[in-house]
Amino acid sequence: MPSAQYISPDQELLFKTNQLDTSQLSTIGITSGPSEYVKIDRDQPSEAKDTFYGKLRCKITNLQDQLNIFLTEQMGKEKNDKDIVELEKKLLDGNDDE
Amino acid sequence: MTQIKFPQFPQFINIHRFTNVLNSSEIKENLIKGNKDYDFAFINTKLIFSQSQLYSAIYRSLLELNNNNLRTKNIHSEILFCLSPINNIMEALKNFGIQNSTFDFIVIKISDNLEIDYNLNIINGEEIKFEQINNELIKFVDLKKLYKIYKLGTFKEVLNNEDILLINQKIINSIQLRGQ
Amino acid sequence: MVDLDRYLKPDQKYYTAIGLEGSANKLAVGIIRHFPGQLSESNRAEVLSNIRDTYITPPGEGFLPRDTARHHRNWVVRLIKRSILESKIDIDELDCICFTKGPGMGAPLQSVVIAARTLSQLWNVPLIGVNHCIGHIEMGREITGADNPVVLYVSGGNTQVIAYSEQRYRIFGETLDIAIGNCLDRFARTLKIPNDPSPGYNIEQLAKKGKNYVELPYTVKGMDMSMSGILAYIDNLANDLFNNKKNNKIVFNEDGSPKITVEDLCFSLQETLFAMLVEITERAMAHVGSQQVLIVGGVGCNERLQEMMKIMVLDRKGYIFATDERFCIDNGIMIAHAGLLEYRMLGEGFDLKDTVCTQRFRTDEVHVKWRD
Amino acid sequence: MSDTIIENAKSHLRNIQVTVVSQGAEAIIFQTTQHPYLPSSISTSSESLKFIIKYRPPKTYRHRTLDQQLTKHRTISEARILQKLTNIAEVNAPSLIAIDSRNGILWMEHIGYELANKDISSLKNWLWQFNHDESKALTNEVQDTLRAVGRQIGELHKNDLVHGDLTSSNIILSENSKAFLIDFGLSSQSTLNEDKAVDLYVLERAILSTHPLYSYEYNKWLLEGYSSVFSGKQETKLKEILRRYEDVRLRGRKRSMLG
Repeated sequence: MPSAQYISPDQELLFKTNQLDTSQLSTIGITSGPSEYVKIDRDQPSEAKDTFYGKLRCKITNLQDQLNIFLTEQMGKEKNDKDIVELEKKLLDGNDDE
Repeated sequence: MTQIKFPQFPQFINIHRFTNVLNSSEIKENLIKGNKDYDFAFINTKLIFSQSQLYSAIYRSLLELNNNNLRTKNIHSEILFCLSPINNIMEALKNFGIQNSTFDFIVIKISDNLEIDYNLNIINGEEIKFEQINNELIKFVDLKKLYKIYKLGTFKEVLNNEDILLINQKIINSIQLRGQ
Repeated sequence: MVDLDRYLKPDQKYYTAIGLEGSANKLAVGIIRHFPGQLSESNRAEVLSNIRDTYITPPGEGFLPRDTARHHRNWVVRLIKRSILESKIDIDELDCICFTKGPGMGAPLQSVVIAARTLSQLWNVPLIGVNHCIGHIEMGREITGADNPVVLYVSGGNTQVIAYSEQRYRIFGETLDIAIGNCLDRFARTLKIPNDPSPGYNIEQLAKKGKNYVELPYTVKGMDMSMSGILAYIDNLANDLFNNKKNNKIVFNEDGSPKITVEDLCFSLQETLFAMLVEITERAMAHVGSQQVLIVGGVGCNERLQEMMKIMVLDRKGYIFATDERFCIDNGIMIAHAGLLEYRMLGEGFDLKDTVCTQRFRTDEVHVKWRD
Repeated sequence: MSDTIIENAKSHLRNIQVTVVSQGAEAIIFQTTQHPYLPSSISTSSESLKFIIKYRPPKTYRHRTLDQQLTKHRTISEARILQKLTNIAEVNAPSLIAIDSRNGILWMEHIGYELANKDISSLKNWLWQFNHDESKALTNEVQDTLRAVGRQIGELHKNDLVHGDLTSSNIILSENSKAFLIDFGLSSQSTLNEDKAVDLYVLERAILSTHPLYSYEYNKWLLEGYSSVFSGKQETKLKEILRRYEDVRLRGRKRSMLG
């Protein structure tokens, strides 16, 4: 079962896939969708096959969602919304103009 | 009279020098009326510092003619315009052309053939040799005005050889670069 | 001549490398094979596979790095599988896995290098980071056979004139602000023309129908050139045309009818930009004393640029080399080729810590060990 | 460049006998013994009987309208710089004779004399004479000459002019061993210390590549001459230029490929 550990000065957390029944999971993550720019999305990840690796992909997608949500909340604590959008843009787009 | 020719252009350049002219105002009137017999360039000597200044202006006007890029009505008025450092035809005619009080001037005829097929009886004055040693012309020049018109910098009354060469070069620069 | 086989194993009949490219909106995978000895007319590198998938955005839209990275992330595995299948090679034949280390856009580079690192650990094959521009140059030289050309590298992200000297590809002249491809793409956005197959390609088709030349700023400064001023100027003309700004005398006649068309604007933009490129290239040729010019990078596929460059080069009794869109547009094979050359000199891959990608990676930072 | 270009030039220089001196990326330099408008009897320019014609041929790869505009603009701006230099006594440069901007033609004074081996007395050729003889290559005469050249470039920069293509071939020594700067095709007006630093860096690399044996001393003397013109309150300006020069050298400004 894939897991991820978060260690910071004031807390330590262990993340695991929170959905045991893999049939509920998919490779389409909540946090890894396209930006609102994209009208027709042709770049979804491929469907997961019913194999060990297929299931692993779904679990990791789920784990990644949990991490993204948790980290975004962490950012939210100190900054107000405008900074978050700015910080997120910097993180995601690496201040390359398109 | 002096006749010269530039290698690049077919025309013959005839240069006459007149002094003690008595009928300047009559000549000026005919010029303004565009009388055919007055198809010459009438240049007053007050701002003609050297022969290379005059030849440089004539060269440029023939070049403009050759590139069919004349800014004035004919080659003779173009010569006057090319003498001037300012890109304004009226100003050029005023500074370099003749006034009623001009007694001393240079007459230029650009012609397509070698022989002199015109006469200058219209001028009531004495024709003298133009072809003098280069610096002779300076005696007739109003230096203060020359400095002002060609923006030659701080005025210097007595000119040594070096000064003359430098002034000459500054004048040629303005003639060649006017309006470019 | 540099010995390219110092690490050739006794029984090894050839070298094989896979290359992953994703520095901009094109994701590409290529597999190449070198045979021992110097690369030459008689010993050409063999292209086993060279496939590409371009992230296309709707007309008038730029592309966000995060969406580009997502495209690369979700397509890279499928592309690698297809490429290996196509090349009919066996995984353990691979000598190295090459990836674009930079320059380029951060997020897309990241997606690709993660795939490369994963494969490297999965298959236990060494990793080689490659400078994107060196990839273009080396592939261009290999495909065209130009041994020591002045290289004009023109793409969405780069505009450089490069000449080789003392084991470095030195930048001779470059853009002082935006790249030429970027300038063309952004003008395409102003005109709202499609981005498929590429904005530059569509501008080229319009330019072919252009008739009258509109004067634009010509900004070459010594060996460098700047294009942001030209873009601002022509954007303005286009907007006045679209918004019927009758007082713009360049765009409209006295009677209010348009004097120029969109085709004329595209035509004039190309004439001006390409004239500047050819000028600094000619200056570099005269300076280095070279008779060969090689054009690489996406904009190099533009036929008008190739034609203008050819006229200049033939006038100097020289030779021009250009590659077709398989190679001049970003591709994986060029990364594999340049990476394999580096690998043959190093005999080993990069440490994992050295496989970090960089958005800024100047061409003259690379030590060209494989040339004398 | 092809012969059609020379034919082209001759069509604008009817009856002028010319010989080709050099061909760069942009222009051809001709030499002639005919002055465009002074009858040979009174050629007032100093006894020199030779004149230089710089011709910018049309570039067929460019759109005709664009090409004519560029040729005209560049011919005029080079002539303007010669005009500016006439008004700067400290800088020696060829004098303008005539200009035909539409056809890209510039007439100017010929500078220099023929060295023993018939080459023109450019700084490059003059220094190459001493190439194989250390005792001659580093004499006081060479030192003074290079300092004089340095002073010329210093005066140029003091007047906020940048040459843009300083090499030892673009510096000519006249009969009375005055150093002249020539070829202002890439020159421009600039107050930026960065541009002046790049000017110096280009020259340093050029000296390094064309005179490798003694380039250390040569560059040192050039810089000494250069620095000597900045005195009094100008010294802060000099320090700033030299600091930029260091940055440019470290950055290996792409001009470094001259080496």
